[in-house]
Amino acid sequence: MLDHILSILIFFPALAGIFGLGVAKDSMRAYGTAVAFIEFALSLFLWFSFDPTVSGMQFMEELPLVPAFGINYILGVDGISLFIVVLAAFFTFIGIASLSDTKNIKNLIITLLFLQMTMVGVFLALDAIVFYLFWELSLVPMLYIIGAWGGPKRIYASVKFFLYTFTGSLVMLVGILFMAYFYYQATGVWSFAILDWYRLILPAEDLLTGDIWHMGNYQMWLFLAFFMGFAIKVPMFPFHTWLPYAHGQAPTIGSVILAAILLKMGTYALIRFLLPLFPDASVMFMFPIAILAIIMIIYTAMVAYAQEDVKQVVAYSSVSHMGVIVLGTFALNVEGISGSIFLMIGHGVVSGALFLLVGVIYDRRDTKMMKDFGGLAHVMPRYATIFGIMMMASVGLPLTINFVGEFLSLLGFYQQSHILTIFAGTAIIVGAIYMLSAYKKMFFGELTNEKNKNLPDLNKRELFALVPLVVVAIWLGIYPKPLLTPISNSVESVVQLMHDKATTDEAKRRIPSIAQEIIITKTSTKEMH
Amino acid sequence: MFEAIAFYLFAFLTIIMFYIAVTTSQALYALTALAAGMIFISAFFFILGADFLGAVQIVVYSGAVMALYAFGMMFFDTTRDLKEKKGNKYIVAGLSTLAAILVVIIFSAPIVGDNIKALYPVVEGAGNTQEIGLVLFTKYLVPFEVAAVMLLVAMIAGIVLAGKKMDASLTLMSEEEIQELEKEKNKEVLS
Amino acid sequence: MDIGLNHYLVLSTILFSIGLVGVMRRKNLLMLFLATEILLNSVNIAFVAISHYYGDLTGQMFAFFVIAIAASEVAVGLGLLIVWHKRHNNIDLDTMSSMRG
Amino acid sequence: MEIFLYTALFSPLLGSLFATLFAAKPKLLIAGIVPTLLLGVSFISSSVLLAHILSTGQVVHVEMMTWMEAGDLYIPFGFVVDQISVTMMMVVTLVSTVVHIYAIGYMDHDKSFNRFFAWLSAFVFSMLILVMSDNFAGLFIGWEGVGLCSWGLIGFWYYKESATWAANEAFIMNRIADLGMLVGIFLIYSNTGTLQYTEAFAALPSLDNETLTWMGIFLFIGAMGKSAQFPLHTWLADAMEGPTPVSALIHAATMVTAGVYLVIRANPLYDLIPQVGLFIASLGAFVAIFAASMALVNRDMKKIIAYSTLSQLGYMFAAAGLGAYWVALFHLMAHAFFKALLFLGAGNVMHAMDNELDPFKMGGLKKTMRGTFIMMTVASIALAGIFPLAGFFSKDLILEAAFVNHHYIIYSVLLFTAGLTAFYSFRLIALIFHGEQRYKIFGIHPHEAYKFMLVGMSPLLLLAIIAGSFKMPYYEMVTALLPATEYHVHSVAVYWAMTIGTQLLAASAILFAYKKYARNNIKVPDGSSAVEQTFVYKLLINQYYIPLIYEECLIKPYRTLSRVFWKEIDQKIIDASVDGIANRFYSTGEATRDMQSGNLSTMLKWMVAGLVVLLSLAVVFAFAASHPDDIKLLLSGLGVQ
Amino acid sequence: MLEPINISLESLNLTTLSPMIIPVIGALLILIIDIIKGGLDKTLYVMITILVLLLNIGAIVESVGVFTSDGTIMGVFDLVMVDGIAIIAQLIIVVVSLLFVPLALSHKRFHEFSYPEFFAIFLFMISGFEFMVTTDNLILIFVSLETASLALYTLIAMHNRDKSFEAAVKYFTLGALAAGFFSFGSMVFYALTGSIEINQISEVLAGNGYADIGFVLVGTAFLLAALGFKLSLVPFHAWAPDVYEGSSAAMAGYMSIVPRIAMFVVAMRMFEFLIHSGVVWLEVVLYIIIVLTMTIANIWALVQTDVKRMLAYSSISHTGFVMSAILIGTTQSNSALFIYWILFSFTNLGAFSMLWISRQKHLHKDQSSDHSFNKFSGMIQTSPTAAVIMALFMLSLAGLPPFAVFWGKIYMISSAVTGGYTVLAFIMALNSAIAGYYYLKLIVYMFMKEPEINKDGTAFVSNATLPLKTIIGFAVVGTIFSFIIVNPILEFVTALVYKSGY
Repeated sequence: MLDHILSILIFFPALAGIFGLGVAKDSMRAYGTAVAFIEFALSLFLWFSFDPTVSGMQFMEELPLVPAFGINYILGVDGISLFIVVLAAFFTFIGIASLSDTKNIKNLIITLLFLQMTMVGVFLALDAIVFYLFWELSLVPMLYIIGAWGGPKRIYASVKFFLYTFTGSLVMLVGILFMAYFYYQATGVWSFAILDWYRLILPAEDLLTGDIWHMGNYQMWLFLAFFMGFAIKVPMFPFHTWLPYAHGQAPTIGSVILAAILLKMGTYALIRFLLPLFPDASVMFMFPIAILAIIMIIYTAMVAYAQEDVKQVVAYSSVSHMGVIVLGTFALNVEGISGSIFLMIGHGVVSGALFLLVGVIYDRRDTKMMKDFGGLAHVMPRYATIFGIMMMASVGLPLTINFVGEFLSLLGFYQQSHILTIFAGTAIIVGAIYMLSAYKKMFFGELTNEKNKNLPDLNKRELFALVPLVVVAIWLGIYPKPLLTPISNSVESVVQLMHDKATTDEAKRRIPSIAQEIIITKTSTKEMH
Repeated sequence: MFEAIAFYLFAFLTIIMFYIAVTTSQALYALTALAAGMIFISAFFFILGADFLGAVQIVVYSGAVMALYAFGMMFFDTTRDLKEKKGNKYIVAGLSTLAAILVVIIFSAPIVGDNIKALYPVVEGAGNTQEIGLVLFTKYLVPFEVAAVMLLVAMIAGIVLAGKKMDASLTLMSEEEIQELEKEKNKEVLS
Repeated sequence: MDIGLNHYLVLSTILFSIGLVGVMRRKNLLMLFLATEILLNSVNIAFVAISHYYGDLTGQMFAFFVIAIAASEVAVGLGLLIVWHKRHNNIDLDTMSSMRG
Repeated sequence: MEIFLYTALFSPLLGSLFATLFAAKPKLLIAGIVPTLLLGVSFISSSVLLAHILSTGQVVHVEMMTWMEAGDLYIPFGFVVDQISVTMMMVVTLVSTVVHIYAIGYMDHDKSFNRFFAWLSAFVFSMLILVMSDNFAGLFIGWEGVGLCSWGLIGFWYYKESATWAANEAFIMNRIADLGMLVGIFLIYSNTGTLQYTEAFAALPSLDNETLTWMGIFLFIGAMGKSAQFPLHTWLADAMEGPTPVSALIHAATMVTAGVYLVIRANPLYDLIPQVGLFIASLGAFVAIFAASMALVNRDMKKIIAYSTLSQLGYMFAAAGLGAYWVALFHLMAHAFFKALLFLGAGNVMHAMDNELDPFKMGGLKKTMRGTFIMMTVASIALAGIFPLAGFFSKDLILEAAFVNHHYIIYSVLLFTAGLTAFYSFRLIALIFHGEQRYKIFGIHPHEAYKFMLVGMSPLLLLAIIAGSFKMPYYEMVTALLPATEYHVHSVAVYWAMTIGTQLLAASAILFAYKKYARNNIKVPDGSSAVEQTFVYKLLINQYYIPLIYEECLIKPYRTLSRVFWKEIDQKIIDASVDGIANRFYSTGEATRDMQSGNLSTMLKWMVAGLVVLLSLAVVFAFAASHPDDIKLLLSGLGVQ
Repeated sequence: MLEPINISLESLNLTTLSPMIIPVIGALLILIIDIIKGGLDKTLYVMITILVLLLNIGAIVESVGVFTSDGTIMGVFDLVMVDGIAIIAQLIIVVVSLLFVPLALSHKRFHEFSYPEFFAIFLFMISGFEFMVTTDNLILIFVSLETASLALYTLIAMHNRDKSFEAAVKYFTLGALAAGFFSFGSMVFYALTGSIEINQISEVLAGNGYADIGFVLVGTAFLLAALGFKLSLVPFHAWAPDVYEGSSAAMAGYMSIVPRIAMFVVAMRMFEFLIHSGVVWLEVVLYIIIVLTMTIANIWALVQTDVKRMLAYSSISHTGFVMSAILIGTTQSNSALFIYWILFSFTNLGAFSMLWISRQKHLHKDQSSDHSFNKFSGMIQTSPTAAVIMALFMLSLAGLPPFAVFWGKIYMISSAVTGGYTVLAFIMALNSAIAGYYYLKLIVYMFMKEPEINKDGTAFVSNATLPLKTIIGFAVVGTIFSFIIVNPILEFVTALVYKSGY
């Protein structure tokens, strides 16, 4: 079982989705919950069997797919991907379990199960094409979820979501093919295996002038091509405008999965691809990207403050937080990258929970406009409490999950630039501004709206979904070690790899050496005839 | 000298005829001019020593093709004046003149025919028809057969399209109508 | 004043252009088909001329097949025109624009 | 001893969680009593720890578990009970126990009684973490934790717009400072590689002065926010929207002094950078007089006390900045006692007056509220620094420290402020308790608070009186950690002159206040009197227009800018350009689809046109290929390389 | 006098003709059967056609074996040239035809399938296409091209409704013009080299170092126009959407695949050597044409209101995409061309078959055309399986992994990258993004809108029968599980292409 647990994790939900076609409509939610639970249990089992002391890939699987072109089905998990996979399984479970009745619930659940397959696949794939396969495929179920169960402008939102990310990833695809070509040039063998690519050093400096900003710097171009794909997914400023629409129109479950998992694909890919493949270019673009990230943090936080729709507040807050994650990633040291990975988990939990919470009120009132609320704390104290906890987690209060990630990310980047970190640190101020004012508008004050007078508080089903999230948000805030240790173990090997691969002095200086031996698991590649 | 005179004469005539064929508003004139042009072309063939082709040209074009067109013309009743909405004349004139000039510019340069080896050289002493026959039934046997197939296709196509088979469109009829039609057909056969 | 290959080629080109004029300006389909015949015929002249000047029979072969093709085209073309004429009682191509965009 | 440490630390958390269980339920007395008892336990444990330290002088240090570990970073949950933190623990647990007892009575009729105790105990827990942590990260946890609880408690009456506004203001303003703190922490980590106090401080002397200066500045920015120093002071006055026990505990005795605690804790750092210390002292002195001046005319009982808190915090910073850390800590402790007492007394008055806050509408309350009257008067005397009460000893030391260090400007500012302090304190006392019973016009029937509340307050009363006598043992104890500088004026004559002079100043200010405000014909000011027309009065009553400036120059522009970002930039520029690119393709299609007219003749023309284009390109290329030199010449003539 | 000539039959390699002759014999058989006894059911003819095509496949497989052992075989006076690309193209032609024929067994009756002549002409057409790819002699190419084209015009017209006549007439007329171009182009090359066999042309041209570059370019221009017409490259594409719309959906699907692959092979033979000889003009012009074809067709596809017409434009765009293989001209790109087309044919034929099974004879009053977009709205609610399958095809056409077209796409873009055409690779990628929109549009209609016209959903499968469903099932399996067959196809195609010297 352990040999193929990753494949099982990926394909079990899809298979269950197909079998789900045979389940009666009324029982579909139970079926979905059961499947998602099994998947979650499997992911926990994976975590349990995972050896946290190993920094490399574990549970590797390999199967030839198109060996003549170097495409192989390679899976593996390390500290970087493990927890995102668990998170994906967790959120699908929570999401399906807390699903309120909608039309076509059967289709929705089957779609969700397929979505889960693609999400898990993205994080486990170690072959660029397989990665790209799941990456693109994940758009489809999401498109359907937004487009079929969304709000009034759902079609616009879903198509925009699809096309925008699709465009970006096509640019990335060209980058992938280029990278494979370079590998082919260097070794005479086609390979799309990421671990093979890790061993490829692309020169960055101009041989004659020693200049790195020159047209022949392939690292730079490839970096940009990959970055384009990832940046749209993250979404980086100024490519973020699809996100508010997608969130604004998506049904609750869609927003939850989108915010909690799908966005993480972008930042995960930054760490999996960009940094280790192009260390010199990463250093070259560190500051431009950091500035973008800072604009993202402050600008979107301000935009969030101006919103009238509470879901949009959460949506823009996601963008803002993703800025911190990107910043941490480009700290290029263990603290920063570990922090950003942890913040991915944290942001997943928190924003997922916030979207669930917004969904709760939307279910009751069919509106998300903050002006329709006010004083909800009177009638829905439990709701207000959980919302409050999650809000505080979102603004990064210590002892909540987000603080750990934010702290580490900023701390990491501080070692690269002091001034920029101070600007980025304003995240904790601007974040508090929009969150608190939104909370105030919704929960504080007198209960003025007649329709709100008799709102029921959270019911059991909702509590079932939300309480675990609260527990996780606080537990991991207090005791992040079980996650942080494997993460930083794996990150250390990434950083060391980057240091070893860096060709410019600047990059060698910026990327610290961990002074520990790293082992990249080598994969066998078939010869091209 | 004779060749030059003949060339220029026939060239002039062909151009005039074809020009009439494409510009006149009288369908009959056009057809007649075309037929005449075809015959003048066969004159070139004779000049150039391609007797067989000259004959074929006259037989096929003036005989078969023109007959078909004449038949078509009568069928379509286009003997009267053609009323054609004219598009932008300048586009037509401009495009064709340009095409002509461009090609002529290139063609005005002599072709370097250095290392051209005739694959099927004209054999002295044999008639053109014989030579043609030899090549046609050896080297070009396959195209010849394919041409036969093509003519067969054209024939079947002509029959199918112009014949009765296309009169009632099964595509546009509903199933009931088709069945009724079939019943009637059967009746006809029986009676 | 020898008549060279170029003379024939230029003549062929001129005739071809006349054919193009016909193809572009004719609105009556029958007349249009006539123009396409001109196109093929003009090429035939060139083929035969080249054949003559190179002393090679291939050109005549080509011309021969071109004639065959022209004949087949007429058959199919007229067939199509007849079908169309039966339905619409005209063969004006301006009436054929039910599909566009 | 560790067990006592854990007991002291976690019993408030236990109390808080207990109360949380009933948070959404109607009032339950037990939800108030249990946390109070647990706090008592915490207090007792703290006392045991104090005794332990006093007797053995040994620091108790535990490391509970790892918090964060990544790369070189290692942050544990570590707690230390040393001379400084045990002082703070005593202050915190004692005052909060008293406040808890008091609050059982004070919040008696509030429907969110249970929730109140949950928050209040949580606050104590956070505060204990803040003072007991053995590293900066732990400090930051407590730092933010108290901020959170302060938010929850200021906005406790969430249905009041002003309360929630004040809560958010406090939180956000604190966050601004927290950023400074965070940056300071980053600086420490990136330079010393650790966040543990002992290790970090040990590494400091090897660092260059500039780095240290920045560290000092950033940490102090953090302190400024929490201790409401100028220019981040406006939240404190607004925070008085919270229930009075909260004001007593958080916004007088404990939380606001966290900044002072930080400076004291980081004394090895500030010792190395006297220039920053001087800045802190100057700012402290400035805030002292600045806040006192605003207290002079204010007409809100709680705000007056809040300004006095602010002013006293200025004193503490002045002392800490001048290197007199133990003096600052001593004043912190003494201040906590009498200021909490003052607030709690004010709470009684408020209860009696149906939450009326304007002292001009009170008067003559000493008859009905005898106990409160005594307590508040004693607290005010202590605040004014009259011998032999607590304030005298601590405040006098600060003045001496300033004088001895030859910072005469700071000294004179602080001295003058002492006079102002005495004046406004007794202006308040006089207006509330003396003179006519002006409240009668408003139909209020005042009553004394519950007995047990008064009894509960009595420890504070006692301490406000006698705290000064702890000076020597206290000095002995804390100088184990803090620089043991004794501040003695070199000449005895000067010393006595100073002391007596100060006392006289304070006393005369008190008399003046009484003379002016204990009269019988005080009118409720209605904006008509001549004083109220003066510029100075307007300036002071409007808090130097600072809140207005913040509103106009920061909040409104922020709001407008946010809106512009959203509506104009996000939607009209960024999103519109994305959509524009997409629509460009679509509209191109729409505009050009007529080219596909469906007309056969047009199609034929297109084909011929395509051919002609190809041919023209062919001719151009052929020409270029056959005349390469001519082309080069032509291009060079056109300036093309 | 002429010498008598002696030719041994063995040297003629007559077996090379077998794949082309089999359909001709089959066609004649059908005609004979019809003469002997008329009025037989169409199923008979369908089955005969299938059998003939199966035999044909057998013959091709035979030649695969011969080719892999002996290399390129010239037959019948060196006129027939059986090389790797010819074999692959023949296989594609015949297999796709085989998939197409059962589509005649639709539930409703349509005019063309009721007549045995249809099947005869169809087989003649296949023979024509096969001849076209199996020679490098311009005469044979021309004659077989015309055979196939004339047959195709007839097949389109036999659908027997106004639009199909219109389509056939347009196609025919433009085709006649293109025939003119083709003959003129051949004439120029003949004038230039005295030969009409492509390998000799290339030898002669290389021999004199392209001295008459002007002539070469003129000839290439004409041939490019002629080939571009059949391939529907912009600006010679104008017929394609109208013809697709006018013919039946099944026929349109067939047309989008088979004539093009035949033409690709001709283009490959004709242009590849020119590109390799450094004819910059052709590179530039092809580059422009490819970019225009991809982009303009995509842009026009965006604004279509009819699915079939949209698919027509999309197939034009795909052609442009694939045409870049000839521009790039490496072994990898040429293999990519075939791989792409094989994978594309599954999907595209599947998509058109889906339209075919939803063919109505009578339009609803709100419906503007056979397959207008709004016909499909809300399809997921009424016939979910069909909707999912249709969406699958759309996603595959959009190039979403892991569906069939994706593999072709990456191999093609990769060949652009390795061939040094970086910008082209990006243009290809971005065009895929534009294309995403219109494929998505259909998905949006099917999945996200409420039913508008077909409230009961019967229309979606009204024309379906078991054979049609089987074909669609086949296409679905091919589309989804393409990742399994990609590797064998890749190895097979690359080996053959490489061995043919491309």
